[in-house]
Amino acid sequence: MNAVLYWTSTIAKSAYILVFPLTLAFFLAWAERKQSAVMQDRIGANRAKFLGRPFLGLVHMVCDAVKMFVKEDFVPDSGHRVLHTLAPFLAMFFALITFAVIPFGYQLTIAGETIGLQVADLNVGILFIFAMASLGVYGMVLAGWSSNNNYALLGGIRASAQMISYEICIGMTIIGAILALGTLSMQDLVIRQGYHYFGWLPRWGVLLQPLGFLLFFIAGIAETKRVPFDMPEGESEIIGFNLEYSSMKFAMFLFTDFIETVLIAAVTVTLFFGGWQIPWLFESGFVWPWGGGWEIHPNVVNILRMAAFAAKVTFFCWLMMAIRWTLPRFRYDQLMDLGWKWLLPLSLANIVVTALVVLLVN
Amino acid sequence: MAVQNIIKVAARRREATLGFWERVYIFEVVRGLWITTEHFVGNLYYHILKLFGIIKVHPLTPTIQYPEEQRTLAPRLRTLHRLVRREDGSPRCVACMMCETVCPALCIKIVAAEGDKPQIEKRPKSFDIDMGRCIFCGYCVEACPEDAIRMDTGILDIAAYSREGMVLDIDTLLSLQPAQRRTDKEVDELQRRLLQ
Amino acid sequence: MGSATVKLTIDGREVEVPSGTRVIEAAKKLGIEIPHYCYHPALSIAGSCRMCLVEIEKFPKPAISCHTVAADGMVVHTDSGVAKQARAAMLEFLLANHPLDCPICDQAGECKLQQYYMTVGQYDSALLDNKVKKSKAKIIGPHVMLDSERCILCSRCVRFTDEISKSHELGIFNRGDHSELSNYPGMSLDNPYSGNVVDICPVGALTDRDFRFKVRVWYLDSAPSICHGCARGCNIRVDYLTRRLHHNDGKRIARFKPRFNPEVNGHWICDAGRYSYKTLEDEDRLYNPRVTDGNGDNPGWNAITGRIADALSSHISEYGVGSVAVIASASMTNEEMWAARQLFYDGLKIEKIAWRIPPGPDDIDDDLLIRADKNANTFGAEQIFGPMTHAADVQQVLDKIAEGKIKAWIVLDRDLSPAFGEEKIRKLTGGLKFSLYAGSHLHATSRSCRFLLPTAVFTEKEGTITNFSGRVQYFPLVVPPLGDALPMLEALSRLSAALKLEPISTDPGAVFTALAGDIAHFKGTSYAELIKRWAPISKIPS
Amino acid sequence: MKLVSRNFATPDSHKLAVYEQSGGYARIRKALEMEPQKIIDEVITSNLRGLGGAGFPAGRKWSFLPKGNPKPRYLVVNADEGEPGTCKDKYIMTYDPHLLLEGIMIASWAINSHTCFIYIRGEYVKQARILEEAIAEAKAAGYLGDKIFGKDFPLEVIVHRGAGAYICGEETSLLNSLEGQRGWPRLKPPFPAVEGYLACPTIVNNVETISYVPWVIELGGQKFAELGSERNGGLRLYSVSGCVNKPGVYELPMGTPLREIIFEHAGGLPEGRTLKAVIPGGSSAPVLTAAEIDIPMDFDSLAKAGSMLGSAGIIVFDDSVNLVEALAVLIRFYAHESCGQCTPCREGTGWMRKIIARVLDGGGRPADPDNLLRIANNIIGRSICPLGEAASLPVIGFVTKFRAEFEEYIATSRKVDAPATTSRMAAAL
Repeated sequence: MNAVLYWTSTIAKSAYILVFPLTLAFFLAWAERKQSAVMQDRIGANRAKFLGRPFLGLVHMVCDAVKMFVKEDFVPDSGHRVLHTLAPFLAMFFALITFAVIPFGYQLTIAGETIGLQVADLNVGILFIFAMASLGVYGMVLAGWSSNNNYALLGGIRASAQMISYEICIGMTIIGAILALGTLSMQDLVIRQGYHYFGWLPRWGVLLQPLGFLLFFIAGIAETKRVPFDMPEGESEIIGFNLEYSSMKFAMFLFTDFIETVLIAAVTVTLFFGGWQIPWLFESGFVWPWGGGWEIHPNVVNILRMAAFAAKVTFFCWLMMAIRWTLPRFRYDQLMDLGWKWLLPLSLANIVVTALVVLLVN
Repeated sequence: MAVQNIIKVAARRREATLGFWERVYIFEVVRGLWITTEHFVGNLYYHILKLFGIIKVHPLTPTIQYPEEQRTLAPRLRTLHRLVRREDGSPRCVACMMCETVCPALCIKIVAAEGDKPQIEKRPKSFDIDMGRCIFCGYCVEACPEDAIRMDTGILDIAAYSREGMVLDIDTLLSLQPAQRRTDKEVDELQRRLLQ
Repeated sequence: MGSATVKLTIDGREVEVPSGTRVIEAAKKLGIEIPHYCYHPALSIAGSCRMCLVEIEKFPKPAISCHTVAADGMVVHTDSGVAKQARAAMLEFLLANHPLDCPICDQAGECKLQQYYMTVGQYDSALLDNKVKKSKAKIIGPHVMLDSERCILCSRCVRFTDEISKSHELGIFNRGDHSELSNYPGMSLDNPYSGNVVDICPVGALTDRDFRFKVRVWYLDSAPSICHGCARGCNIRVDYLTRRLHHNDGKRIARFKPRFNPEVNGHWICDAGRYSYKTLEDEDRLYNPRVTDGNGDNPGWNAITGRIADALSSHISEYGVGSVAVIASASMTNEEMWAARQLFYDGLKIEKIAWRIPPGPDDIDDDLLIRADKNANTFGAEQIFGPMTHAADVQQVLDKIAEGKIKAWIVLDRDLSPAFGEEKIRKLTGGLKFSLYAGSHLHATSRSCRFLLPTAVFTEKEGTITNFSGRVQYFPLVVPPLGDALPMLEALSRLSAALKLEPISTDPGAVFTALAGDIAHFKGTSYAELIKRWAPISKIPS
Repeated sequence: MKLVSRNFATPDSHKLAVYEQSGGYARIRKALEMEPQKIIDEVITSNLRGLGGAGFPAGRKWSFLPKGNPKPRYLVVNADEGEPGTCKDKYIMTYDPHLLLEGIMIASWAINSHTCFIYIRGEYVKQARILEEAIAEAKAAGYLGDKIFGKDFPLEVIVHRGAGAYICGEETSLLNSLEGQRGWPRLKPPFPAVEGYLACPTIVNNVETISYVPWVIELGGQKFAELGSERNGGLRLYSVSGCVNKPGVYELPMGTPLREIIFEHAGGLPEGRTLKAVIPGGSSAPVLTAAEIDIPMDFDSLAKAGSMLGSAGIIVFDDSVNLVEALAVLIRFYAHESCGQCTPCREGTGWMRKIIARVLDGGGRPADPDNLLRIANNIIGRSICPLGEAASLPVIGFVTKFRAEFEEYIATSRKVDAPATTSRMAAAL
């Protein structure tokens, strides 16, 4: 492969995969306000105006950004300066790095060269995600601990307990998916969901692993630390690990939440909803199940697929947001009960059943 | 022990009222989501209609655009205090300290002085209300034997850049005016809105 | 005359009282308070308010209990329907022309009209007509303001000026419902006891001009104390503020009121004593330790006691202990005097401790309360310093300073300038090698001293004082000392520690025990017993 | 039969010579021969009542003087005739001052008093002068002074003029006034007979009572008693005023029926008028209706009828009189004369005056009659002296007996927006 093209494409892909979740996260912060308002028969953010227009409340996001930048960056006197500063970076870093292995499309052919639409096609991509997501908890714990504040520390401890509990469940459900699809590579996972049962039913993971999807999605929401699983933060009353944060460091934690939302949505899509796959769309174009087809240029097909991926991710972001504004928060004991007594046994059962089915089918 | 038993019993009773499918919760989650989604979709529809000027009023949201659009206040709503004047313009207050005594938030501070006119024996030299502490209970109005303090200015947005700024002095309190009297029609309209 | 005591029944309870006792007093003995306005145990009986009407069996109509003499076998009902109805009717009459002045009336909160209105009053007014207008806010004396509309014409004040102060300034003029209390033309209520009419006025007709509009009485707390104005040691009640200090010009002590003690002052105090509270928190108070020749900074107690100890030790070693004199105030407590004696006589061997200053020419004993001696504890000083000092008279010390024999003095809470003249004191102290003042106020004497230690005034400490007749009286701490001031006992104790002498206890009780073991007059008296001897406080004067 | 009023028509009857011509100063000479106790006994037998209004038997009052008290005793003659409707003492003092002096001498001898005060109301200027002249005459004749009638019994009579306060007709406030103090009633006990003028035993008697004493001596107690009715001895002066043809002072026996006094002696009512109400004994006596006038005029009968004989000042109202306005005058008088010492009388009378003034002014309310009754009842029995009762009893009498008239007055004269003062009566109040 042409080295120039290689580096250019890699940088472009990296840029895309950085910009995509960040942009989405930015809009999620807006959607959080606006969607909740619409769901609750309110109007939502519309006070901040640019040129006399509220632009659907988007001006607020700009104002927020300005505010976050200009606020005092505060470190408690008795806090650990280095760790206190490091914590939000860690949290954000591990959230972002996982996107490297997420395939946001299949491939593009430019100047005869084929470019896979994935930053790093690791053969153990799914494990990479799992590993990185697990490391993200350090951000929370360090933030809580380095603040030297009882409430922040308790928040951090709650965060770590919650992360560990639900990561186990995530791991177990992923195993189910891997068993069903038979690969660890993210791209392969998606490709293997491109087939159709009976010639028309897309063979998406959710069909193979309905329970696995449910468990993964629940555990995934728990991973994002958002309502109804927002014990680590509980900003309105119980106060969380980010208590002693202000300014951009606080904003980074805030952003991490949204990035994780995008991440969980992306992984869910990849594992269970066919990633960038569009039903009946093949490399050369649509092939309708009832016969006939529609020929499309492969690059156009792949751009459509990228769009499909983005749309799917956006949908799941919307769904998570809807759940966040629909359900009340769990109690801590309920959270632990759910994680250990229900999700874990169910996911174990899921593995066993999947393994049996796979064994029998093969 | 006893308390724990009570909690247990209460928990048992609460569980007893939930059926199995309700306790599974996931279906209830879906039901909840369905409701919120209904609202979401419906509102989105009207928002879009309004955005393109097809309708003027959004029929579902009760939101009032606060600073521009003021809600009609109930006639007896307790709002920012004011001191009432006599016909000759001097304060009605005689510094009897009834309001200061009855105030549960200890936000009123009065200093009395000898009256400046022969027919006024006692007057307030200073009369400070710390709006930062006031809880709008209205006891001061109830306690006043001279009808000298009222909470009828209709002013609710009380803000200042400092704690000291929240303390209103006698001149400010005397300069406040009662809110415009509502017409009967306005009151009817208000009641209809509140009853909806 | 029959037997010495009579037995009567009041509200079903039997009580035995000396013959000649009035029914109201007999009821008081049973703990039954019959409402009354004009009756006052220390004054003659007027019987005009008719509030104390009670039903007495075999009497044709209700009788006033303040005038009816208890008789054997009398059956009195203070709470029967007849008595209650009569009382309610009388209160209605009293209120018929009483203005609705409570909001601006200083008596509100300790007013007997309010009090009885709440218990026996008729709440629905039947009065439709205008009230009689009379003069309001009329100044009738240097301390007293009269509001005739509020007056219920109980004539207590008139009887007070006739019978107690014997100055006859007040009278009642006009007739019927236009009757009006006033001072006689050309007379002003300016006798030395005029403030007492405010205390005995059951309503807000006579109010204190000094207390006027300062603070509402329900914000005040009360503590018993002893007046330090003269050698009488009148028992007083200190009314003070702890919160809401925007009232009363930001001062804590609001007023002194007499406290009934039949053995000392009865129901009364003099005006000088009543208004002596003003000096307690005035702007001349000394708040911080000071060194006047230094740069005016506040060295703090530890540093200044060290410096004083150094200066005093070097002075004694240079000029000898004979060149040092102590001038003590005869208003200090017994305990402080004992501590001063321990420190200066036993510890430093100073033999010149002076306290005696003869009364001024205007100071004379009167036949009621006022004593010529304006020191609260001269008797105690005689007992404690008397036997050991070589110079009891301050004049002696001043003479010796003029001669140059005394080169240092320690003044304890005493301003010498009123008695000896400001110029003289300044000149004499100017020539001293060492001068220390420990006291509560800044004045000519303290200003000319080199070291100043702030001490507490009497409401800010506890202790005992001995009045002119040798009666030892305890007074408690009312409010904490202002600024860095400390009670004299503690100041002396710190000085003693700095001088590395035998320690002095800061507990007045312990000091008094030591004192009682040594001085004959105090033998057999215990501090706990003195505390018990407080007369009770009553917020509303009887 | 005329005793006290015998000389009223005689020219110059106030002169000593004229008095002596008609047998004056004979009874004192007779009395000086008698033991003082004998005189007191005679007066007790005579049933001579206190004719100032209270009706307390005079002899018994005299016998209350404590024995063995070394302090001097005083006789005080109450000539402070202030009761509206009464003018009898004035006639005695104007036309027969020596009869009064003779009575004083007998009474002083009987109670062993050497000083007598005649407390005369300030308005009786002429009478005071006549008395002073009579005393001077008697002194010149040796009837008064260090030795009266040559006997070793000094007696001084001092005329003391009051300042015109009604309350000083009450004996204890009279004594206060006499002492130079404010005319406020004193608390009783002690009664004046025990502690009176300057805390000495003092007898206070009305002019009329003292004036009858010589006749008791002349006629003898028993015979004097027989002139009147049971327990009301002798005669007395009835002052009749109001709506009669011949108002005036009539001396008639105790117990003469009221109807007889009005219609026979006082000449009845003017032509065409009918009787509406009568006040039988001075303004403080409860009013009698026209149906109640068949009543013997003595202390006990009237008390039984719920009224009182008092000073026997009979005031007659016919149908032309509005009783609301009549009561207003009375209340105004008492409110003005209340001394202001004790609460119920001071505030109650003033309050009643305000209510009645408002009623006259057209501002009356239906509750006012009841309120007047309530106030009056609250005053009765709770005041220091009888003035409270004197003010309340007529109110109770008028309002209960003529309630319909009050209600009608309130209903018809009611103004919605009454100007400050319209009625002449209200202006006067």
